Amino acid sequence: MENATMNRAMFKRRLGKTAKYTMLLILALIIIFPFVLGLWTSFLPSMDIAKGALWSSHLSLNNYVAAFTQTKILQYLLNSLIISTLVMFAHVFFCSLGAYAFVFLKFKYRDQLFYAVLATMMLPFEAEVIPNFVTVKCLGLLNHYSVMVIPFLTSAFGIFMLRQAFLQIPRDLKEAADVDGLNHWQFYWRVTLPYAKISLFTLAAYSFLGSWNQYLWPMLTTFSDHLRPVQDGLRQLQSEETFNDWDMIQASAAIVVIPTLIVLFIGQHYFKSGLNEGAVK
Amino acid sequence: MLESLPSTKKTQPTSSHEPQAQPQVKSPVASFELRKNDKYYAWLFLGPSLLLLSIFVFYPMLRTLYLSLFLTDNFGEPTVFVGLQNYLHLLKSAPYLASLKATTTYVVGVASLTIVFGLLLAAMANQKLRGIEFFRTIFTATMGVSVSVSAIFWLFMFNPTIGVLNQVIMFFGHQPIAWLTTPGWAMVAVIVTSVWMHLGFTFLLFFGALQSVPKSLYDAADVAGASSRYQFWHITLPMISPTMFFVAVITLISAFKSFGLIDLMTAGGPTNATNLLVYRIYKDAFMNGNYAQASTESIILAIIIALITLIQFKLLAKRVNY
Amino acid sequence: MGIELQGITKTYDSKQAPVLSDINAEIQDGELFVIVGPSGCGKSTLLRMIAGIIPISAGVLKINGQVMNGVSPKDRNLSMVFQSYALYPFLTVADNVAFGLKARKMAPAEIEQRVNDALSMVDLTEYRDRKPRALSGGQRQRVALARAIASDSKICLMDEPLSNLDAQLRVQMRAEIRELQRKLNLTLIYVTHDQTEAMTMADHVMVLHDQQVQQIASPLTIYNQPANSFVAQFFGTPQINLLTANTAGTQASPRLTMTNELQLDLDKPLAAGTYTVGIRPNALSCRPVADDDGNATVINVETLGDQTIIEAVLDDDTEVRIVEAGQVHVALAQRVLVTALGPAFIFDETDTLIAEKRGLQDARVVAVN
Amino acid sequence: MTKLTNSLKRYWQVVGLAVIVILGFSVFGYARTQVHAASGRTKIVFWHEMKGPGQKQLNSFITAFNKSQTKYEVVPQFQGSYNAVIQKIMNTHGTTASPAVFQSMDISSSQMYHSGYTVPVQKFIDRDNYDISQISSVARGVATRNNKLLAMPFNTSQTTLFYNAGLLKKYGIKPLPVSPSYSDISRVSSQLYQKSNHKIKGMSVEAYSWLFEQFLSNANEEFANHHDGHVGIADKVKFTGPVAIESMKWLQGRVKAGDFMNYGNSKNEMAAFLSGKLGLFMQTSADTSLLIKGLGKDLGVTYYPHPDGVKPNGISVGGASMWIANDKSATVQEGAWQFIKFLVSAQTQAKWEKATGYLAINNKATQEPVLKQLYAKYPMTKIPGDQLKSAKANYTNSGIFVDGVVAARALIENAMQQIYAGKDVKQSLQTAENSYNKVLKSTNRANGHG
Repeated sequence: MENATMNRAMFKRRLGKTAKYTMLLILALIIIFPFVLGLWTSFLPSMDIAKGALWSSHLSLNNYVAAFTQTKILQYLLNSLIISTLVMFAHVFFCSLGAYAFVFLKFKYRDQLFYAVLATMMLPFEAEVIPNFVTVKCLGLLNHYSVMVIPFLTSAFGIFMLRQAFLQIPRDLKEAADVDGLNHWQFYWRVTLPYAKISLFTLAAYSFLGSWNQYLWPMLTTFSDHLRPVQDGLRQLQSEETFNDWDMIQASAAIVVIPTLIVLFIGQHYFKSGLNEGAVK
Repeated sequence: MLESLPSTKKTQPTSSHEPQAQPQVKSPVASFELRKNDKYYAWLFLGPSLLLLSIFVFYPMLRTLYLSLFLTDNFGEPTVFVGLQNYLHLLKSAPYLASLKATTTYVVGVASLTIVFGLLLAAMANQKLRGIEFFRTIFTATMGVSVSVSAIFWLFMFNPTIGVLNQVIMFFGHQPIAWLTTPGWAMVAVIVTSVWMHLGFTFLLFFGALQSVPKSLYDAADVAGASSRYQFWHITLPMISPTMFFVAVITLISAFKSFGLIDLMTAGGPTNATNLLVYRIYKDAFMNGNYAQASTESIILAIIIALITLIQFKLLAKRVNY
Repeated sequence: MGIELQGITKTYDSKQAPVLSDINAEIQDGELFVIVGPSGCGKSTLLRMIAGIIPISAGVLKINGQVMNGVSPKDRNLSMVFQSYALYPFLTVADNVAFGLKARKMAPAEIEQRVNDALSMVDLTEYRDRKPRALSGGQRQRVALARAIASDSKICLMDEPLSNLDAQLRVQMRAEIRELQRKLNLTLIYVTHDQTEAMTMADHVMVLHDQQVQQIASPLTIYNQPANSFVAQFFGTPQINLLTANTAGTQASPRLTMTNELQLDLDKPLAAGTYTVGIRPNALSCRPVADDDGNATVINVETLGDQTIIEAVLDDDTEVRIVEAGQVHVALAQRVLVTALGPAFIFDETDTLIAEKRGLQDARVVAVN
Repeated sequence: MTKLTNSLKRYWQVVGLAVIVILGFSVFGYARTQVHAASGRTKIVFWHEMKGPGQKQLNSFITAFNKSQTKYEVVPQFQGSYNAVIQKIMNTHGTTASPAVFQSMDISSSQMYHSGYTVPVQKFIDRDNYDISQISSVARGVATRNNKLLAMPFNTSQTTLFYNAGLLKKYGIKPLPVSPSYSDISRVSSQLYQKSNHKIKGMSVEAYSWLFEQFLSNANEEFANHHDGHVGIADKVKFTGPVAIESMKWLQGRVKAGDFMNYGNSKNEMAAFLSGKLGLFMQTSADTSLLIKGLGKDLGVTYYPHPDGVKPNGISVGGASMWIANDKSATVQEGAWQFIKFLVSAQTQAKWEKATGYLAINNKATQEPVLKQLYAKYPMTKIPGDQLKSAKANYTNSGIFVDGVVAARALIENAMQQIYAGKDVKQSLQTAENSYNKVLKSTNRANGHG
């Protein structure tokens, strides 16, 4: 009798395990399939793709050669990298300054100002593109890197997020620094920033990705391939009037996605712990 | 957004300037000097941010509001004051209402499916199985994919003649589906792509939330006689409900702002079936040159998103002490 | 009938050594059975195996005569109190207590009744609608107790339930738990790392160490007849002194010498050799002597009021603790003569108790804590 | 205060650094958009919207032009769709981002004209005594105002009916006449559908407003008042004229009969056509080169259809013209004009037609060996050009000279989709007409046209 129950339990467990693995595999396949397909087709000649003959054996790197030579994909990537890096550093810097003021400085209308800043979190950038376009046009920024940097140097979200982080800094530290005669700038630079490192990293990653994924704004404000960031660049490869050159497009997409995937997989642990800690607590 | 606060668990930095408790004498002088200068510092520290926010957030909002009360000419300049007429026109216009409806379908579809599938992925990945790390990595993969890359991958999947989906459908003897050119299917297609794109991030959030549910709660429930299904509904869901709420709000807001996906996949078509609010703003302003109408639409969009954000703040405040 | 553990073994990874091996015990109905041991000894693992939360690798677990291996926790009909209390933060006190009953689909009226009874038993009736967050540590602990009570099962498992409370509350709760256990006639298996809890509460104590059972006995037996030096060391504060001793000469002898003037005369002779002698601090005595006399130097003195703990270094560099009754005035660095009053445990090279010496000093045994 | 400022040195250093880096990159970016190439030539920034074979051919023209002379260097910049570029021009005019010369589609002529942002090419024609008669008059029609040529037509297309002659032969169906009527097409379409056992769809007409406009054009029916805006500011449109109704009813009838399939967009339509699942469809002649690549001699081409019993009036051209912006220096404008002249020369246009299917608008192009060979090999490629020549330019076949036709097109396309889905023809068109009349009223009001 003992054996019977134990065997049944074991059988059930094994069955459950098989079911679980099957489910996991199906889900993984759904997630990964578009990648795999994209990568696969990036090695196929366009004629095979156009015929829908995906089980082709004519694999080659020709599409990549074509993507590198016939499109400006490298230029797009470089543009995005420059823009996103600039935005990342500036964003963290200005937001942390602002957040510091709201936490450690006493001045008139501080709370009112803070609520005003907070309120802007509710306003979507997408709803403000029309006047913003006119503004950057008047500032003479159209078709420059700066047009994709300057409007994103700071954000209410960043200030708010860092303010919350700075609030965690023990007041004693500030008082001790006062006793030591550190001024605000010194305290900001030597204590606040190192103390809130994790939050700064999180905001940096957030703003880098945000900038990297910008689509509408660069589409409106850049007009030459020298300056287009990668999202907008990929859009240019998409044909509107004739057939798509699927081979080259897939290769370009692969060129764009592979580095980010590598970064993502290497940075797994940081992302996981960072986001889990950062996002929902 | 309120919830995306990093919890800083760092210990005090050990720099040589670390303040040491020093006696009295200097203290009042120092703090007096600093207090006095706070205003000066405030301008220095806050100045850049306030300036930028004023130029790129406050002013444009007011300007958009202003434009929405006028008719604009071919150069985008307001020429004739019409009061709220633009709003009345818009709210009576069938295409705009259809757009609102389409946006609602899209947004609700994306948010709910993202939550369901994100949770499913997280629940599956939260098991103790050999090789589970591999699956966890796979499940986060879409985080590395931008809008344009997703669109390209899925455009290929949805391609009516060479797309894999239709090849599968035809293999089973069914008629191929014109995914992106039939109104209903086009909506399905953009929702699917959008959900896929959001899954990596959502998975990560849910996975983190699941992992942070104390194991002892489940042990206690085991002993108390609750089945695993009962535990899921009565422990897991309530425990991760703040995360769920957070995910719902950010997905909703991000879906409301969807632009790239629409532009690349359907360009708002067919028959405006996927002409979502932001895409409509873009088209009205930057294709039709009707800046007044686009501004009016912008204001309505801003109101909707502000409302969602406000609800989030309200509910959060309530939820803090559960 | 009670609970029987027969050769219970836990292995997590077949390549690694077991975390618990060959545990045998019998727990009687209605007794309070304490499993005690240093952290990491596997006591919680054992409790979880009894509860069914983790599977048993080998051996047989019987509850009321029935084999329970592989039976799911909910079918074992027992209750459990966790170290972290495992309260559901989103439920009120009453709902927390009712959780298991609802999961078992009990009739609402019955649930209501049981919840009320359980809450009144732990004096929480007026807090029934609060969330755990709004309770103090002690109150949360009571909620966890109430939950166990409400389940109405006769076997209750507790995993270090008091470790998150402050010292005073702990003492109070010890008594309350003991009282509840008696009142409800529970078979209570109680895991703790705190020997005081074990001593004060248990009917029987199981001492776990090195993946194995060291001793199962009543608290006093454990104190008076520790099976080995580990058990001797684990129980009693201040800790017992373990000293190396030799028999005089090459013949069997009743006299053991630890250091020149610290000697012990046994009732029976021991074979010649080296032994470990355990002497509780209150079975040593010390007397101040002139500077170049005596056999030890005082290095620390703690005055507790009713007793004085003296730490001294013997001339062979062994530290000893000595408890003197009352308030004794000894200066630091004072030379002293340490002598054994009598009672002692003798362990052989395998650390097994082979002899003990009882003495008049038993009367002086101070209640622990 | 000085003490404070001293201690803040770091602040200013960091802020300064940030500003310098951002400005540095901006200037770097700015420099890249600027005028002077390494060779010291004047840069002529040229915006275009050509994709695929058109883009390839255009780029090789530009390379050839840049090689051919030493003063200018044309820099092509692709700008996406015709629809988007109008507002891009309106929005960037007067900034460093704007182009010197740009390609803009037929229906944008009115808006470009009214903007005052361009130099009419007539100015250069008059100065150089350029022989404009060599350029097709119908093609010129879309960019002419008060007998002045505003922009030079470059890529000109005709809406063309393509059919699969191979399929017709296979099923023994009598081919279409060169200038078919609606009922000619119905006949072929339904026969193909029936004879193939419903395996092959007879016809398709994309829900594309340009095609709707051409139905009106070919029957001499006006789209907007003031002769399609050619003689004044249009303030009313009419989408519910007899021909509009007739053509749409005809198409709806084909949908009901089952031989008509709505593919949603031209890409899908072409894919179906090339794979032999669709008998005939109407699209721009610019697709010719691709279709020939797929079907070869089986490709059939005819004029655009006309209603039964109506003499075809000819259709307006599609495609785009080259505009010279007036916010650049005279040198730059001169360079743009030189480039335009190069693009519309007979040789260039002949190569253009062969490579793409856009029609050579230079009348002398047909004498070029390139085209002679093409016509000899594929006689049907000559047909769109013949259609263009067969028409006499008048108001209804010279494009629509109204601001903001992009918005009207969206409305018409919506109506067409509804009609294909079975909604009432008159009502659908009426809705579109009413909506656009409202738009027109408010834009005219906003622009001070009453």
